[in-house]
Amino acid sequence: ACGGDDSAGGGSGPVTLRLGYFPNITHAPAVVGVEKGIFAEKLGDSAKLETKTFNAGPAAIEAIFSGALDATYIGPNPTVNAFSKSKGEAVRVISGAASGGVALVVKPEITSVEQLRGKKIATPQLGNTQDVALRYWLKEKGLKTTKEGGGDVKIVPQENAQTVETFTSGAIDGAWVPEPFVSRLVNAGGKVLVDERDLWPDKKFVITNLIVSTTFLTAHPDVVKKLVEGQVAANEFVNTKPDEAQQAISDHIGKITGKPLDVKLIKQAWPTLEFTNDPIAASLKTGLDHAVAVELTQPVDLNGLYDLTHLNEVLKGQGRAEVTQP
Amino acid sequence: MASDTLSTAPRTDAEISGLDALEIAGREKASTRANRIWASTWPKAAALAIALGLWQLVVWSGWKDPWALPGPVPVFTDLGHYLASAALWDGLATTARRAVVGFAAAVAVGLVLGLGVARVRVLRAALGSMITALQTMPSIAWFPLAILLFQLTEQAIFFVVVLGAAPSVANGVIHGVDYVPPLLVRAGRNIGARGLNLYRYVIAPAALPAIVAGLKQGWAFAWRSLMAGELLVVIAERTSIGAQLTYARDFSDAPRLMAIMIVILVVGLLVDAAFGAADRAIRRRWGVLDQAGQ
Amino acid sequence: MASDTLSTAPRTDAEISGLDALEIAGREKASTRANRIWASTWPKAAALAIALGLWQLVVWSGWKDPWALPGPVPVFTDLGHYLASAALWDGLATTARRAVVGFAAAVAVGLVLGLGVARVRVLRAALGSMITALQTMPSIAWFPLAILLFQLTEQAIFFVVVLGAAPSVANGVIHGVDYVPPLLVRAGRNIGARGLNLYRYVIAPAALPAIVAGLKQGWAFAWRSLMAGELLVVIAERTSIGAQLTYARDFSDAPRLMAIMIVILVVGLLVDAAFGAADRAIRRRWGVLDQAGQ
Amino acid sequence: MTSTTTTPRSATGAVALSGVTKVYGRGENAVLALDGVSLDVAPGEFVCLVGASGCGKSTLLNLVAGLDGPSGGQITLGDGVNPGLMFQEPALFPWLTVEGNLDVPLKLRGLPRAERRERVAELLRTVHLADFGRKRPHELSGGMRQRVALARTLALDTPVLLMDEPFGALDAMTRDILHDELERIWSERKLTVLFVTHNVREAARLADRIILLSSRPGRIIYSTRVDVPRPRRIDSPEIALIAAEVTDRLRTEVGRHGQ
Amino acid sequence: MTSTTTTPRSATGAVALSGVTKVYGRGENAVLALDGVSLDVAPGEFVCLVGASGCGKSTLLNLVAGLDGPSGGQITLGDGVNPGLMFQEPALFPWLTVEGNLDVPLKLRGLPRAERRERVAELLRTVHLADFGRKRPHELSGGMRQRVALARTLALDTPVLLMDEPFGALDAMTRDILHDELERIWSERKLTVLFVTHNVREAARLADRIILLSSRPGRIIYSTRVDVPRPRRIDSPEIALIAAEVTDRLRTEVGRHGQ
Ligand SMILES: Nc1ncnc2c1ncn2[C@@H]1O[C@H](COP(=O)(O)OP(=O)(O)OP(=O)(O)O)[C@@H](O)[C@H]1O
Ligand SMILES: Nc1ncnc2c1ncn2[C@@H]1O[C@H](COP(=O)(O)OP(=O)(O)OP(=O)(O)O)[C@@H](O)[C@H]1O
Ligand SMILES: [Mg+2]
Ligand SMILES: [Mg+2]
Repeated sequence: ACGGDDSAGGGSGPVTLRLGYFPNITHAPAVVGVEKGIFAEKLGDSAKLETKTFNAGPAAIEAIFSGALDATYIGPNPTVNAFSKSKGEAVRVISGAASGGVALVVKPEITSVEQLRGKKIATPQLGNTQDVALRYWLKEKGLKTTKEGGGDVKIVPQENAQTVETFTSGAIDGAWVPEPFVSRLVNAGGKVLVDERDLWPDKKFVITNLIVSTTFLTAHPDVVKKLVEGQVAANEFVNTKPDEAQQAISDHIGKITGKPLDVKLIKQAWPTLEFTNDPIAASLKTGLDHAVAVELTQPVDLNGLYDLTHLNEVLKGQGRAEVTQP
Repeated sequence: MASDTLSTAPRTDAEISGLDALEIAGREKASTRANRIWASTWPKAAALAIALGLWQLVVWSGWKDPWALPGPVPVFTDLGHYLASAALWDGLATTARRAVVGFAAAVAVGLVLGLGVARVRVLRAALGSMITALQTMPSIAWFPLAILLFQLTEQAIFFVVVLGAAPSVANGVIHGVDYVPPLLVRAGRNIGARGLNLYRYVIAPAALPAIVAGLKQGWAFAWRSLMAGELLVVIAERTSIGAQLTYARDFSDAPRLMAIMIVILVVGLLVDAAFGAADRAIRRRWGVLDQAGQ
Repeated sequence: MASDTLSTAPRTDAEISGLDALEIAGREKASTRANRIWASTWPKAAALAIALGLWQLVVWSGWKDPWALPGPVPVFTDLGHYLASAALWDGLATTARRAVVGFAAAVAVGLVLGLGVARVRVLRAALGSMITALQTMPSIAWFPLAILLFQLTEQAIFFVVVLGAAPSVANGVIHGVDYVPPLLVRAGRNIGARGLNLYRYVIAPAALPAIVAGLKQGWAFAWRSLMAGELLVVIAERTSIGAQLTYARDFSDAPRLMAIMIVILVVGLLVDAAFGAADRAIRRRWGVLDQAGQ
Repeated sequence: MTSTTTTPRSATGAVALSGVTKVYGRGENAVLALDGVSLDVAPGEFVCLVGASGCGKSTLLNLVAGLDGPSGGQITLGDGVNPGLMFQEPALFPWLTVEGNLDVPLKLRGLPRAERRERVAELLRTVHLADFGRKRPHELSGGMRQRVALARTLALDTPVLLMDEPFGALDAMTRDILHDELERIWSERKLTVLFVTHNVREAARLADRIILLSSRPGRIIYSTRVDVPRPRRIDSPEIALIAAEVTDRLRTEVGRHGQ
Repeated sequence: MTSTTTTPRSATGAVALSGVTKVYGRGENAVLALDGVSLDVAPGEFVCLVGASGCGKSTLLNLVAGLDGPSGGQITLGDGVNPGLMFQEPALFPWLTVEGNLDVPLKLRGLPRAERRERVAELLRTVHLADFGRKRPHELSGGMRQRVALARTLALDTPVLLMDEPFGALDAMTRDILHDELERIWSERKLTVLFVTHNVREAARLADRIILLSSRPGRIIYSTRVDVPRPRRIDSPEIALIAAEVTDRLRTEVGRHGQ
């Protein structure tokens, strides 16, 4: 059922790897890997790298589905959607990228869960990871929410950009958002009430992972392996030379958006993030269970989503700890 | 002398080209009511059948994976579920109400702005060129201002809708007024229509066709701005078509996305039918109806 | 007998209402070139000054935090940096090229579609009402299809732009053709203009004013669709105004957002000036120029 | 025909032009349409204007009606008088029926609905179009449209009537009938009429005074009183005589200017 | 005036109407504009149509020109003949200059540019508007517009000419001149002319035959040959005699139908 693909398929001619990512802090390994030429270097002659920048997940998934993109860094939510909508066929997670970097930021006068009663809290999108996390957390604390935004705490799904506007204008009382919006909201007078890391075992949960289209994975396993090598190397770079990485991120964003991102902000957000090659599959599974628990989705069979053989080969080759293949 | 004959049948002159023949043929037929309904229905049905057929063929060809491009069957199955769900009707009710209110506000603003700019020289010089410029401003650019002014209320949505649609309406009005035949304006003045009466009795009716055209374009702007604006706020547990459209896309739910697109097309068709009826009524009055295709 | 006098000065009849007086007054002045330029400049300058003044006053009032609503000073400072940066000019070059190419394609499609639908009965019945319906479809609904058809190329962006703008152009054409005075069509036929020649020598020029109005609306649609479409994907690290606008918003960079809005407004003003010149040329030809404000 | 029900107004209908000049366009393309036209029309006077095609007759009426400003000179009208102008083209509102077209000026004068309806019916009878009230302008013949325009101008009930070839598209019989109607209304209401025509007999039939305009630039070159007592008949010898005299003058004039 | 340079065409210009009926509208509002009109016009014949306002003259010309289909009956024209119709209104293209308006029909006939330019200048001279080629229709007086429309129709060079009150807005002198021009062109090119006018003298001056239409429904009620030898003068006694006779007939007719 997998449609062929004009530029990546077949053996004739050089292979092109079309890689997508967001110009964003949570995509730091991707941004740094592109900016510093790490991917290109690792891919070498085996494939030509072509990068595409997205603003949001759906377009990236559409691109993977239609064969316009071979691999992309993306959040857990679109990953699950892509996997389930294609009945487990279209994509595979081949590596992790980042963990953490999510928090509930509220107005300073709110200091306890109880005070959230009757308040308006924003999330990026109905049913996405942060939305589910907030709802599940509230549920555990005994506060009811409804899908449509009613209940004890009113949940308002809105774009992150808008969340900053609504928070500063006082229209919402808090937001469960990823970086860099956590830092932005804090700078706008907010206070972190919950750091999502505290809710997870080992303080780890997936925020970005690297997926590849199954077609490409089957056709060019060697290229995928090189890509994973690049990812591991990029993570290495990010973790060992944070200052250089932060500058690279700022510059790269500047290229695309016309204005470099303030390095101060990156530095501020940095400590809440952890850049790891482990896709933390368990957190994805748990997140999905939570989503089912708050009645936002039907159970999804995630069997076969992860293909970490290449990652483990690479890690093993470098003498590092392998990650568990779920 | 060879001759050619003009009787109840149209001329079959070799000089009448294909297009002309089509037009003339169209004009002579369609005398009975049933005939007329049939004549306006079968091309639509045929167009629909062709579109669906092509779509199904492309899907069968296996050009794209079914999750990327679902066929008519899953889409219409999903549409069936969707039609049976409260979500659609609640959403449609909310969106339709917003569309009507927002459009009404946009029309009011657009008419006043348009008439003012069209006839008052100072306003035209000051604001005339701003209208198109404003029209090109994408909705999202207004979101921050909308939130600043109206917080997370429905007014914020209306604000975006009005900013999207009013310039379009105003441009229609300006165009209409600019092309009112000067002779009619003079005749109006001469029979005593001055000031507001000149607008009421001469300029407005003379510009009406262009104004209706502007309203139609304005509706499209309003609806599109609304689809974007409905993402701005989900108020008081109320779902909406705009929100559902985005969610369908967020969840990579291609069949649902297409089902919603079909709903939007149907709404568009209904609104177009209303505008079409208005336009045909005007054209009948003005005596310019029978020249065109319909 | 009390008398009232008509000389070189306009009538000062008490019965001439304020509006009329304004219009007449406007018509008599502006004889020299300098006068005319001044007359069209000062209202713009005044409007600008008023807008800036109000803005500054609101900011000084402390109604909102400065990061939510920056004043003119930080915005224009940022605009200065922006104007000096390569980002603006690169982005503008990319966006302008896409706008021109996309709009040209939309115009071609819209003209053909519009002329066909307007004059061929079957096409009108089949497609006529789809045009407005298509026009109301928000750009994001087309993104998946655009990517399916054109992958992540610029063509995908053009696709969205054409789908956004072509219906608008077509509607302008249809409106124009529908209201061509039947007498002129008859005159055209009689002097031997049949088939394509009838379009070329009669229908097209007679519908030209409405077509230009449709093009103007189409431009607005094209530009807005482009702003949305440029978010679809950033190809090869090429920046664009649409991407910059969204990222400015994503980064909550209010001064930059407003600076980009100003750039968009300026582009809109320039385009409007072009359309305005075309429209005035037509109106001068048709002899309907001097009745209105300008 | 029934007479109009409004009481005749006092004749404030004097019209005076002194040295009126009108230039169209600017610079090289400027056309001097009227050049120093001075004319005094007494209240209640019926003046006919004749002249070659393009000599400035319509321009003159437009100026008197206040629809255009003169380039020089002065036009004086009675206080508060808005002359009613019947244009050379019918200039009907295409979006209204014939009745609607006649109703607008009455509405603008603030007449109540019942009176308006009566007045519209009466006007339609006056122009012999009683059966055509519900038609739209595009469903009428050329002459019918012209008669509706005449009725609309009469609906204004102004003391000064300016008429630009009002009967040009009518057959001789209909024209005769309307001549009688116009003369009756004119004398009943003591109207001042400025009447443009190409039909010199018509001018002689209707006018107290006939004025001849020269062409490019338009100047008054001849003026004659028609002293034939009313009622007059268009085919009477006196009228023929006066018409012949004016025609002679006109012929000289056009001969001088024509190629 | 200079003569046209094209060689005269052979007279394929016969026009035959048999039992032509035209109904406007449907149901209650239907108007029977023409009722069983049969008429044979020989090639090269000059026929004038007279009749009361609204009797169906313009309708008849429209049918012959093929711009409308008859509701019943047949209209037969010479093979491949497209009659040139001069409408009752000028119907000029407002987006073109006077020259442009005259150029279009020539362009549509495929004439080369140089010849077109010459032809346009010649046509403008024919209608005495040589200086007005660069003006736009809205800058012309009513009579000038009518003359441009005449020139545009002449530019078609068709063997059959249909003219709807072509000189209605012209002063007597200009009209006389154009009568001569039209007669010259007609005889040079052996045209068939169907000419509508309200001016009975004009009809008698120009026609080989005068046809009288009754009103509502339009039927041919009278037809007379004008046997006065050409050249004729409009003020000659013979013409006056014939005009008087037709007028008499017309008067009876309109009297019967008028209120
Ligand atoms: N709007 C205009 N712009 C430029 N020139 C104009 C305009 N209106 C009239 N003219 C010119 O002014 C002159 C007088 O025109 P006007 O219409 O007054 O003539 P007229 O006496 O009414 O002629 P006719 O008997 O043909 O109606 C003509 O040469 C005409 O070309
Ligand atoms: N398009 C139309 N729709 C309905 N009725 C029409 C239409 N055109 C003409 N008529 C009617 O047909 C009749 C004849 O009209 P036509 O224009 O042929 O008259 P005419 O003889 O040319 O009159 P005139 O001398 O006033 O120009 C009139 O009663 C008119 O109302
Ligand atoms: Mg005139
Ligand atoms: Mg007629």
